[in-house]
This record gives sequence, structure tokens and C-alpha cells, in this order.
Amino acid sequence: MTLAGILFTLGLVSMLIRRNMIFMLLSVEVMLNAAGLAFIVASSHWGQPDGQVMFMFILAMAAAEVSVGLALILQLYHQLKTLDSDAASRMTG
Amino acid sequence: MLWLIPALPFFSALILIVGGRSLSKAAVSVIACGSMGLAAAITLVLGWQFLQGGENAVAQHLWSWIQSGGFNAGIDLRLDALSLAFVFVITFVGFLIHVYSTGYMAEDADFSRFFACMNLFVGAMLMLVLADNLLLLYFGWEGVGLCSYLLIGFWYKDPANGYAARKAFIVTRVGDTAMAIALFMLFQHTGSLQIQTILSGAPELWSTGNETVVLIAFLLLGGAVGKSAQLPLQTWLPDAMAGPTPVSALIHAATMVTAGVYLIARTHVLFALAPTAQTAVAIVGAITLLLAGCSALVQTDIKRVLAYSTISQIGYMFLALGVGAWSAAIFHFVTHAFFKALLFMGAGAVIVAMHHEQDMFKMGGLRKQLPAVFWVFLIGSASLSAIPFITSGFYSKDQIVWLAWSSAQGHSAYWVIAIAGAFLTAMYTFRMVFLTFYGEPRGHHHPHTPGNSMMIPLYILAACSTLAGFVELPHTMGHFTLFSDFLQPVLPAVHLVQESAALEWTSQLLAAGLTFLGIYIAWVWVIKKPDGMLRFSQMPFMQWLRAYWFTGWAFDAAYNELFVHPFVRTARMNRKDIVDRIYTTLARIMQWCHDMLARTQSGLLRWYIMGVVIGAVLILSVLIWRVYV
Amino acid sequence: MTFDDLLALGPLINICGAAVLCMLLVAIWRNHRLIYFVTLVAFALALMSVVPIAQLLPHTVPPLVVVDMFALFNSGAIVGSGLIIVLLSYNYFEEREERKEEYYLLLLLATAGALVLVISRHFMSLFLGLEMLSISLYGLIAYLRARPRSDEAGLKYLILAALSSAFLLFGMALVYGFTGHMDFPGIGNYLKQIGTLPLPVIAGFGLMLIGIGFKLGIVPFHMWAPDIYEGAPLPVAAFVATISKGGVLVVLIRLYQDIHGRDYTMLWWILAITAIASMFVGNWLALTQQNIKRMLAYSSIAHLGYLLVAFLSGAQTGLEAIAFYLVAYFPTSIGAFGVLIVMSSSVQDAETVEDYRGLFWRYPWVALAFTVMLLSLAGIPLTAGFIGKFYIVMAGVDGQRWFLLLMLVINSVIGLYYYIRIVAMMFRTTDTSERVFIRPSLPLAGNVTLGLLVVMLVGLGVYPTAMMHIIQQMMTLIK
Amino acid sequence: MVLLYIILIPMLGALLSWLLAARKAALGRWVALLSLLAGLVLVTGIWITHAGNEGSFNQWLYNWQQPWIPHFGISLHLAMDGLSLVMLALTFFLGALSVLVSWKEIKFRTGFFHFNLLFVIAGIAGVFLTMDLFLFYFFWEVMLIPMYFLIGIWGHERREYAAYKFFLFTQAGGLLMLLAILGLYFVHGANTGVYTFDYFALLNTPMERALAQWLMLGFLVAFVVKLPAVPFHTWLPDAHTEAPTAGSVVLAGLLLKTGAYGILRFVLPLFPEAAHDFAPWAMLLGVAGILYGGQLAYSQPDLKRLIAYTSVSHMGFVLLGAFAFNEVAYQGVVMQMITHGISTGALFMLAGVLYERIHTRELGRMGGLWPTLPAMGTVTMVFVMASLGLPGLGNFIAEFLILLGSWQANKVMTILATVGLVVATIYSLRIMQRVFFGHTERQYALPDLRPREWAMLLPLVAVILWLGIYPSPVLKTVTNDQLRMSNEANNQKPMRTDSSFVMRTSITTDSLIIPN
Repeated sequence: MTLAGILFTLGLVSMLIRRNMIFMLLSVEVMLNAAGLAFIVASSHWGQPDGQVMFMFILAMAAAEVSVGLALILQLYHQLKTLDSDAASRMTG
Repeated sequence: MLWLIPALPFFSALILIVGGRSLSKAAVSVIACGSMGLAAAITLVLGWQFLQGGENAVAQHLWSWIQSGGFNAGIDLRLDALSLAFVFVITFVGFLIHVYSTGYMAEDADFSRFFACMNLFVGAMLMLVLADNLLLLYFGWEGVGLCSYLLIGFWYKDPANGYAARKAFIVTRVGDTAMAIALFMLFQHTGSLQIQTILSGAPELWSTGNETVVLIAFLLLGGAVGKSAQLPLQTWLPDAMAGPTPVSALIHAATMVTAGVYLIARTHVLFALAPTAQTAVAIVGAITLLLAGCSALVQTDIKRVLAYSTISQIGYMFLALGVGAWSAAIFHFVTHAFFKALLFMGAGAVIVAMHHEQDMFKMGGLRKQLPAVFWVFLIGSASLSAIPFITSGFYSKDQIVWLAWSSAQGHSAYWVIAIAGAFLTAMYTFRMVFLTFYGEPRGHHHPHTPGNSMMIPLYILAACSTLAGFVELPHTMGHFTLFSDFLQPVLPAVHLVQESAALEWTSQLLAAGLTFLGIYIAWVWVIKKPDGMLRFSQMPFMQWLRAYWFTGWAFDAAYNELFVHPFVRTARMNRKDIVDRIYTTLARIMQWCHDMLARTQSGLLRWYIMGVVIGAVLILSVLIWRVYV
Repeated sequence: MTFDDLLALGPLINICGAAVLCMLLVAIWRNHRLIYFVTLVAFALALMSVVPIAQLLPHTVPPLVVVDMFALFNSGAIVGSGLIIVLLSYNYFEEREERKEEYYLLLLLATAGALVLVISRHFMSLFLGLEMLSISLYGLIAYLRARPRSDEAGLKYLILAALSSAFLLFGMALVYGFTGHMDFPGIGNYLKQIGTLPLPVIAGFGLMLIGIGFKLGIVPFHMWAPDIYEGAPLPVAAFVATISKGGVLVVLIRLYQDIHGRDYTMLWWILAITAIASMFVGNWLALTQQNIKRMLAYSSIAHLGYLLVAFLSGAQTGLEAIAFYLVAYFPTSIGAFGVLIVMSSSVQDAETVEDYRGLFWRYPWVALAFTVMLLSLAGIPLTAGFIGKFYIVMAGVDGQRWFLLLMLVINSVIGLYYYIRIVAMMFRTTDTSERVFIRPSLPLAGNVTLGLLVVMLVGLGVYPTAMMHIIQQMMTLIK
Repeated sequence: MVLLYIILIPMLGALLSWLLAARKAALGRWVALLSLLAGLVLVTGIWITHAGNEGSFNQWLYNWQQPWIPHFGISLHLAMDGLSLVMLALTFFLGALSVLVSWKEIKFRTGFFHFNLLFVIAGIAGVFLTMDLFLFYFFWEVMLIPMYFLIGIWGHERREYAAYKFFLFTQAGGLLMLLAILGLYFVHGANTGVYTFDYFALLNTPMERALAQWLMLGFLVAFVVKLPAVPFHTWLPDAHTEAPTAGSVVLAGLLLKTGAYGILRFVLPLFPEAAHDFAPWAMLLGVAGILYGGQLAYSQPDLKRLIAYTSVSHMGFVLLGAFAFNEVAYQGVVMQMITHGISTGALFMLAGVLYERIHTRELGRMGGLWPTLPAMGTVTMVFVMASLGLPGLGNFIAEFLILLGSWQANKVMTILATVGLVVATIYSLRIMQRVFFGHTERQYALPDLRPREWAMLLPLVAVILWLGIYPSPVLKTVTNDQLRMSNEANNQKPMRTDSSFVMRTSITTDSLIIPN
């Protein structure tokens, strides 16, 4: 459980400090997996299958997210010629 | 048919307002003077009946005006001796002045507007004196104020006239508010504004000197001093001379300014119950007559002299009222109406003759050019300065002088002041006469005698101001008391404490002597050795004094500093309405919040994430804090 | 899995089926019109299928979902608004994108997600629904690839949404880890037994709140909203503003009720603070906003705040108020976007306030429609928004939440300003000849839809009784 | 049912005139005018028929009720008594005149203009008639939007700013009132189990003092903003100044009156006790308004702005009288509502007529107009005198009665208010001086009043004179309401005054039983 917590925070922090969008995506993944881990632990603790099921869902969803995310990043890269997230700030106010 | 008396002038005023511009001057004069003449005639008839029929009042209820809760005021007229005296003067003198005006205003473009206002005024004034309840009286009271405003500012092109007009209205309005409050109090305590109810009810309701009634009386006095240009609200009258001369004659000499006298006489019961207030009336009158006399002494404008003398004469009336000599006050009112109207119209004649020149120092020597005017003016002046035996002014004023001392509330100080006043009166009056009619012509005009329409009223008034005095003779001279008997049912007789004829003789002789002395000094001053007087008046102190008196004891300056300027300044300062600031600031704050927050919407992904995280941290910490603390 | 279950899940199944159908169609024969109609029919069917379900309620499909009146009502609302959005979409995309068909696919999926959310009473279904919703939203938001802003918005939404769902998941995990239950009632009962809230559970709820709050776009998780609204295609923006938020809100309410959130004052406090913050921040941000899309985003933040006030009033009328407010708010804000849609040309969205200068004198009917929408948002009588706001205030007074109400009043005054600003702009008479306006494509379908919406809003505003009656019954059943 | 017509007539007129104006502008004007005249005829007809039989105003003349939102106990409940009757007469009278006054002034989009104008009037009529608090709030809000358009579209230079200000102020007040209404609703429901917005049901709702005071304030704020009283008055000068003439007339003549009406109809009867406790403060607000508004009026360089501030000053009297709790003051207040509506409306019309001729509102650029416009000058003189409270004109009756009544309640305030009369004189005379008197270099060649202008000004002159010389009809008509009011006040708490007559007004509340 603690490990999960640590992972989660790590992901969060790296999310804050990273500017490269790819890495941001990665750190989100890390956080998600941390959550998944937490579920596993919980389910083993209660001896229920639900946790594992949940983890499956998480994996699937993470995969989907990554795919869509990468596609978007690719497009954005075509336009901005950079992966710097700060470049993608054309809407303000 | 009582209602016709005020209705006629109102009606003709209405006609003139609506159709005045399309009527010819002749038609206008016929309508205006005709209505006045009719009213006067009706008054005579009614007066005759009144004197025949023994009952002491004729009342007429027209319709119920205001009916709200316990409050009830109708359009009720009531004619008794007191109001009859006033109505007579108003209609009769009014009629003469109207006739006179047809000549005086002949050249004016706004002929019909003038007569509309004049008629309106007469109507309102008649309402005032005929009203049976104080609210209706207040109606007339404000109505005459309006007309006075309109007529003072009649020549509106000159802003100064407009200023004088507004000053008159506003200053009198100050007095009116006091009167209004008096009305509230009277209603609160007596549950009615019917004059008769109040007068009959007051003695049961209040013991003498009860502070409520004293307060009421003082407030009424406030109203009175406003209208009658007494201290401390006298400042508007001299400026009011900006109006055409007939206006000054009718409104600011004969009728309106005496409304205060009427009010106090009308509510004399209340004043009798409030000795302090009554003394105040006397003191106000006394002081006013002195101050005004002094100011009159140094004026250069002939009309301003007369204005100040009016103030001073009304001071006499107040003095009389203050010492409980009710009928004496009314008597002086009647005679004063005659001779002051006469004087004003004479002055008007002179002014017309001099092509609207009002400065006495530009006149002189008119005795030759305008003999007729000179004679009537002389009669008027004589009456004003109370030349013994032959003038009405003597009888009325002398009565006051004597009663100021001898009556119950009288006091020797009053007497002294009154005597001094008589002296001053004689002095300034004849200074005026000499300056105007004697000596060498100083102006380079070629005066022409005015037409009959102006002269005939003068002759009539001259006759009146001589004869009117003989309706009331002092004890020392056959004790003939027609007038006071006539007023008896309304106004109680004066209580005398000194009955000694010797004292009265001395008083009268002294007064007469001082009068002649005054005339003599005036003669010396103006004709015998003017240069000597000049040198005398060149002394620094005298110069200061002259300037001081000339401005009417600098009351105007004081009021400007005290009231006018502060009001105007703050008004100017606050033109933008400080309260609005609150809301504009509020709006600005909102805008500021918007700008601040808009900054946070930077479009930077990292920043947004940071936002989320900060939120998360906040929420979690709050939660955990709530648990562990 | 009985037939009743299937029937109870009718709308959901409908939509999912349609989604599959669309997928196949896209594979076989892509034709915009065809797919458009399929989707339309699907939504219509779903909407109809809502009615018969009412008899067999409340119906639980253990363990994941419960179909009670509340759920059904909201499903109806969601499907209905979905229908309207589809109606508005056709021309918008017809003019823009070369590959329009997937749009409907995604839209259907997203709606399905929302429907799942509405009926979910279990972490798993909650999570499933949420992700179905958000993942298809990534696609929708970034749909117009031609436009740079579009996929920027998409990416932002993706990363932030992922982040938030990470929070949500972790929170769930914590709760589950401690309580051993994943279904709301189970959790609720368990917590009732042990009486207090232990720390991990608190933390768990806190994290979940973050995840949900993000989806609702309430302060302080609101920052994404304006960019997404601005970047996304207009129909999608409408979708985000209404359906996704509505669905999530329903879940929040259900969760809050099942775990007896009212017993834990601190949750109440947190929500209260967020509500107030949302109202103020939303209104302030919208105050002089020149871009109407962003303005609507901010105003939706504020409206969520209002909804929370009703929700927090704790009075029975609170839920009624929410239900009614949603019914009033969905068509209103969809209508507002709808006006933007019909006013937009094939190349450019009419999104700045300036585009609407003197609109009334050029296109009076559209302007009137927009005016009605804005007034309804502002809560002026004769519109549904007024009754909605009235309902909320009523709930607040009923629950004696004077302070919240005061905040609400202040905010609705602030809010007035920017709605009226646009109205004023539309009625401005200064001559408009010199500037060139966006040539609006006033598609017939769009106009008709707008007309319907206006009628609906005014109808609700003048004679709300019928709708209230329905809500009443719903409430009697939910207890 | 007739009550419903009173509201519907202007609404239909609004739609018709909008539609017809598209075809021909004049047509729209005529429709608007005729529909308002029809309303006027209807109302006066009611008045005359009921004025005939004595004491008919001591009960509700008409009462009509239909369920609207039964779920909340909201119903379309209209009822009419003397007060409503008089106010409605005023509404249609001024309404018709305001159509006349904009005959030439409004040149573009006349259809939409008249639509808004008539819609405002319909809303106002609704406010005066409704006896259901929800419905009341409904109409209260309905008035605003069209008024907003009137100001914002056809106004002068800074029209939009003024329109916003007007709208936001009144909205803020209105929402607070909504809170108070709902509070009352629930209190009553909790006490009696009957949840209803019905006025008569909510009368005499027992509640503890503190709550009553809060609710009372909630109502009062809305009305005081509308009235307006210092310090909530700042929307008014802008709105009045920027609005087109008709707008100013409707604002000053009618909209402000809804505030006064609200106080008389709702604040005092619903919360007599709380109102009593608050009375001194309310009177203070009133007096502040009288003096402050008067001084600001004096200092304004803009004619319409000056007149606007005079309304602030005059409405102070309303507040003063309403919280004096006695019959005289009450009738004075009603008189004040009417006479102020007429006199100020007339002044705004004159300002508009003047603006059409010399195209300025700056007092500095006027002056010396009397020789060119003597007739207009005379008419103006009448209304200037009215606004300074000259006896013989309606306003005097109103102000005198108010002061007479308030004297019983609070001496100090009354004295200060009486000083207000002097201030009134000062600013009123300033109008005459600056506009008509004085001399001018410019050689004006201006036409004097035209027939249409006579047609709209003469009735006003006639009415103001009539009210000044023979106000009894009005006073008779509104007599019963204040009986109800003052005796509810009395039931709660004996009058704090030694006057003999206020007691006489406490008569049994048979006026509350509604004939069906």
C-alpha cells in the first residue's frame, strides 16, 4: 500500500516537473498503475477478486488512453514542431 | 355672495392667463379693473349689510377640501370685522392701484401677464383674509407668496430681478415652514384647523404660559415675520423693489406684507395665552422699526427708502400687537395702507416722469415741474411722518406710541423706541421729499406730468390718508373710538394701566415735537447747508455707519456667509453624488477580480496541473485537519 | 440477467447497439447522412424506451447498477439532450470535416458512458462509465484535426482527465482497501457500523472528490474548462457542458447519499466551500470575457456552483431542485451553443461577442432565441432558468442555508451583468454597416431545433407544473 | 376576470402594435395609444361605478384566482381594491400620455419600442393587481427587461451604462425580496402546514421578532431600491437622464410607484410589528432622501438629471409617511404617489418637448426662453410650483397630509422634512430661472406648444389642479386600505402618539373578508 502511495506521489511530482508531453503521459501511466497496485493489494487483503478485475479495467483504460494520447501528441508535434507542453498554450484569458 | 369677492379676481386672472395674449390692452385693463371694481363694490354692499345686521360674522361653506382621517378642512369663507377691514383695504386700494397700473404699465409688452398676476394676487390675498380655517389661510399665504415672486421678477430679462424674486420667495418660505409646523401642532392638540374652534378651544386646553401654546405662538410669529419682513427675515423686502412700482405699492406696502399682522391678530387668543411670545412680538417690532428707520435714512433709491419705511411701519404694528393693542395695530394698518400706497404711487409717478430714474440724487426741484404729484406726495409724507391733527398717520401712530407705554403689557422702553422711531420717520421722509422736490434739478430729464389714469387714484388716496384718521381719536381729543368699537367683537380692547391724561398729552406733544425736529434736521441736512452735512458724513465713522446702514445692517452678508454659501458650496462639491462612488468602486473591484483570475487562465498545461494538485492538497489537508484537530 | 434487467437497461443497450451498428456501417459504407439518421433513430428509441421502464422501478441489477426513478429521469434528460445535440451537429460537421462518421460513433459511446454513470452504484461501473465517457471525449474534443486549437484542447483534456481519474482510482483503492466494499451501499453500511471515518477512507473520499470535481469542472479543478470549450467543436462543447457534467453530478449525488454523506459534516463543508468558490470564480472570470465559448464555460462553472447549493441544502426539495435545474439547464446551454452553431460559417465559429453586434436587427429570430437562452441562464422570469433558480433558492431557504443563499444572490447579480452584456450587444443600434460579419449558415434543422428549445424553455418557465409533477413522483420513489 | 383583461389589454396591444408597425409606423402608435386608452376607460369605468355607492371601497372590488403551480401553492390571484384602482388609473393615464410624447421623438424601430412600452405597463398593472407573492415577484421582474430595452436602445448618449445600472440595482433588490418571500412562505408553512404564496393567507403570519425583522428588511430593500431612497438612489439619475422621454415618464411616474405600493401593500401589512420597530430608521432614510436629493437636484447642470433628483427628494416623503402608521399620512402617501407621478411626469415631458426644440439638456445653454415659448413657460410654471408644493396643486395636499401624519409619529423627522420644503423651493425656482427667465444672446425661432403637446400637457394640468382643489374622490377611494393597515399596526402595538384621531381609525378588519 505504501509502495503504491510512493509510486503515486512520484508520478505526480514528475508530472509537475516535466515539460515534455511524452513524459507527462508516462507519469500519468505511473500514477494509474500505482492505483492499480493499490487495488491489487486491497483485493488480496480482503481475498476478493474484485480488485484484480478492477486492475484489468485500469490496464485496458490506460492502454486506450496512451494510444489516443500519442495520436494527439503526434498531431500537435506536426503543428508545433516541439513536444514542449508550454508551446501548446494558444488559448488564454 | 361672499365667495364672489375672491372668485372675481381669480376668474379674471384665469381669463388673462388663458387668453391674455390675444386680448387688446384696453380689454385687458377693462377685465382686470372691472373685476376689482366689482369686488370692491360687493365688499361695500356686504360691509353695509354686515354693519346693519347685528351678527358678528358671515360664514360660507363652499365645498369640503380635504377629508382624511380625523382631519377635515373645507373651502370655508368667513367675514367678520377684522377680515372686513382687510377685505375693504385690499379691494378698494387694490382697485385704485389697478387703475393706476393701466397708466403705469401702458408701454409694457407683457401687459396682460402683469394684470393676470395682479388679479391672482388679489384673489389669493382675499382668500387669506377670508379663510375660515388655517389651511385655507395657508393656501392664500403661499398664493400671495407666489404672486409676489412672479411680480418681483416681472422684468425677467435682468437676472438681478430674478434673484430678488427667488430671494423673496425662499425667505418667506422659511417663515412658512415654521407656520406649517405650528399648524401640525395645533391640529395635533385641538384636532382641527378651524380658526374659530381653535380660538374657542384654546383657553380650556391650555393654561396661560403653557409651553405648548408658547411654542405654537412662536412658530406662528415665525411665519408672520417672514411675510411681514420683520427681524430677522426682513432682508427680502428692499430687494423686492425690483418689481414694478404698482406691485411695490399693492403687495409690498399695502396688503401682503401686512399678512403677518393679520395672522397674529387673527390668532390673538393664542398670543394672549403665551405672554412670552407676545413680548417677543413687541420686541421684534420695536427693534425692527429702529433698524429699518436707520437704514431708510441713508438710502439713495427712492423706492428703497419707502421699502425700509414700510418695514419700520409694520414694526409699529407688531409693537402694537405685542402690547395687546390689537385694534391700534389694525388701525395703523389701514391708514398705512392708504398713505404708503399713495407714497409709492407718487414715487412711481415721479419715476415715470423721470423716465425710470429712481436715484433721488438725480432728481430734485420737481416741485415746479410736477406740482400735482408734489402735493399728493407731500400729503402722504406728512401722514407717514405723523404731522399732528391733520394726518391719519398721526392718529394711528400716536395711539401706538401711547399704548406702547400705557397698556398692560406695555413698557417705557417701548415708548422710548417708538418716539425715537417717530423722529427717524420724520427725518428720512422729509429728506426724501426735499431731495426729490426741492433744490435744483440734478437730473437732466424733462419730466412730464402723468395722465389721469395715474393721477386720479392718487387724489383719492390723498383724501383717504387725510380723512381716515378721524375714525379713531385718542382720549385727549374727544375719545372717539368708532374703529375699535367696530373691531370689538373680534379683537378685545386693550387694558390700560396709566389712565392719566397728562402723561398722554406729554407723550403726544413730545412725539409731535420730535417729528418737527426731524423735519427741521432733514431740511438743514438737505437744503440749508448740505455741504456741512457732507463734511459730517465724511467722517470715517460716519462713512462706515452709512455703509452699514445702507446695506440694511449687513444682514444679507451674514446670511450669505451662514446659509447660502455653505449650501451652494457643498452642492457644487457634491455635484457628482458621493454615494455613487460606493457602487462604482464595487464595480471596479469586480473588474479587478476578473483580471486577476483571468491571469490564472494562462493556457499552460503545467499550470493547470498545478492547480489541480494544489486543490488536491488543500482538500486533503482540510479533511485530515478536521479529523485530527 | 432477466428480461426485466434488459428492459431496465433499455436506453443503455439501445445506445451501445447503435454504436456497434455505426462501427459496422463505417466499415462497410460510410455515408454521413445514413449514420446521422441511425444515430438519430437510436437516440429517439432510447428516449422512448425510457417511458415504459417507469413501471418496473426501482430495479436493481446487482451488484453494479441500479435503475431507479432518479437514474431513469436523468437518463431521459441525457438521452434527450444527446438527441438535440445530434440534431444540431449534422450541418456543423457536414461543412467542416471530411470524415464525419466517427463523430457519431464517439458521441454514442460517450452518451453510453454517461448513461452507465447515471445508473452506477459501484466503483467498477462508475469507473467504466467515467472512462467510456472521457476516452471518447478525447476523440470528440480533438475531432477537428484541421484546427490547431482543437487537438491542443484534446491533449490538455486527456492529460488532465487521466490525472484526475488517477486520483479517483487511487481514492477508490483506498476506500476499498479499508472497507472491503466497492458498492456504495456496502460502503455506507460498513461506515455506519464502525461509526467514524478512519483516515484512509477520508483520504480516499478526498481523492475521489478530486476526480469527480475535475469532471464537474468546479473550483479549483475548473481551469481546463474554458480551453476545452474554446477548442472543441461546438456540439462537443455542448456535450461537455451538459451530458458529461450531468452524469458525473448524478454519480456524486448517489455516492453522497449512499454513504450517508450528510452525517460527515466535513464533506459538507468541503463541498460548500467549493460551491461558493465555483460561483464566484466562474462569474468573475466570465465578467468581461470577449469569447462567448469561454464565457459559457465559466458560466457553467458558476451554474455547477448553484447546483451544489441546492445539493447541499440537504432539504428534500434539494434533489427536486437539482433535477429541475438540470432539465432547465441542459436545453438552455445546448440552445446557447446551438445559436453559436447556426451563427457559425463553414470556416469560422461565431464566438466573439463582437460577432453578435446588432444581431437583432439582422436576424431578429435568432437573436430572440439567443436572448431567451441568456435570460434563462440569468434566471429571468418567463424562462425555465427562472423556475430552476427559484427552485434552488427555495431548497436553500427550506434547508435554512442563508449564507449560501446570500452568496448565490450576489453571484446571480454578478452573473446578470455578462449575460445582459451580450443581449445589449445584440440589440445595439449603432450602425453595423462598416464591419463584415461572419456569414451565418442558418441550417433549417438547426433553426427548427432552436425554435423547439425556445418553446420548451418558455413553456417550462410559464407552466412548470407538469415537469414538477414528474419530479415529484420521482422523489416519492427515491426514498 | 376583468382584472385579467386589465393586464391582457396592454399585452395584446403590445404584440399588435409590434406587428402592425412593421407595416406602417403610425399604425403601431395608434394601436398602442388606443389599447392604453381602452384600459383607462375600463379602469375609470370601474371607478365611477363603484364610487357611486357609498362604502364600496371598504372591501375588495374584484377577486379572481386560478391555480398556476399548485405544487408550490402558487396561483394566479388578482384582486383589486381602492389603492390598486387608483394606481391603475394613474398607470394607464400616464401610459397613454407616454405614447403621445414619443409620437415624434421615436423615429426608428417604433414597433419594438411600443411593444416594450406596453409590456412595461402590463407588468406594472400586474404588480398593482396581484395578490400572490410569487406572481408579484414574477411581474416585478417582468417589468425590468422591456424597461431595460427602452433605456438601452432609445436612450441618450450613455444609455447602456444607465440601463445596466438600473437593471442590476433592481435585480439585486428583487432577489433579496425573493429570499424574504420564500422565508415567509416556509415560516407560514411550518406554522400552519399550509404552504402557499397567497397574500391573504400570509397576512398575520405569527413569527418571532428577529426573523420578522429580517424578512421585512428583505422586502423593504427591494422596494427602497425601486423607490428609491438614499443610499440606493444612484441608479435613478442615470436611468432618468438617459432614457427617452417616454421612458423617463414611465420610470418616474409609475415604476417608482411600484416601490411605494410594495411598501404599503406588503411591508406594512405583512410585518406590522417589525415595521414599527424599523419605523424611525425608515423615516430617517426618507428625510435623508428629501434633503440630500434636494441639494443634489439644486446642483445638477442637466435639466433631466435635476428633475430626476427631485424624484429622490419627493419619494423621501413617501417613506416618511408610510412609516408614520396613521390614516392621514397614509392617504398623503397615496396622494404623493399620484401627484408626483403627474407632476414629475409632466416635467419630464416638458424637458423632452424642450429637447426636441433646442437639442440640449444643459441648463447652462438655456435661458431667456419665455418670450419665445410663453405657453410652455406657463405650463412649466404650474408644474414647478406643484413640485415645490404650492397649495392649490395636488402635491401640496400630499405633502401636507404626510407631514401632518408623520408629526404624530416623529416630530424631529417631520421638522427636518418640512425644511425640505424650503429646499424644494430652491431647486424648483432654479428650473424656471435657468430655462425661461434671464436673458439670452441667441435668437430662438422656436414654435410654441403644438396641438399634440397641448393634448398631452393640458390633461396633466387639469388633473394636478383638480387634485389640488378637490382631492376628495381619491382620498375616499383609498380610505379602506389604510384602515386595514393602521389597525393591523394598532392590533400589534398601540400608536405612540397622543393625537385624538389616530385611534378613531382602528376599525374592525371586515375589509379583509373577500366577497366571492
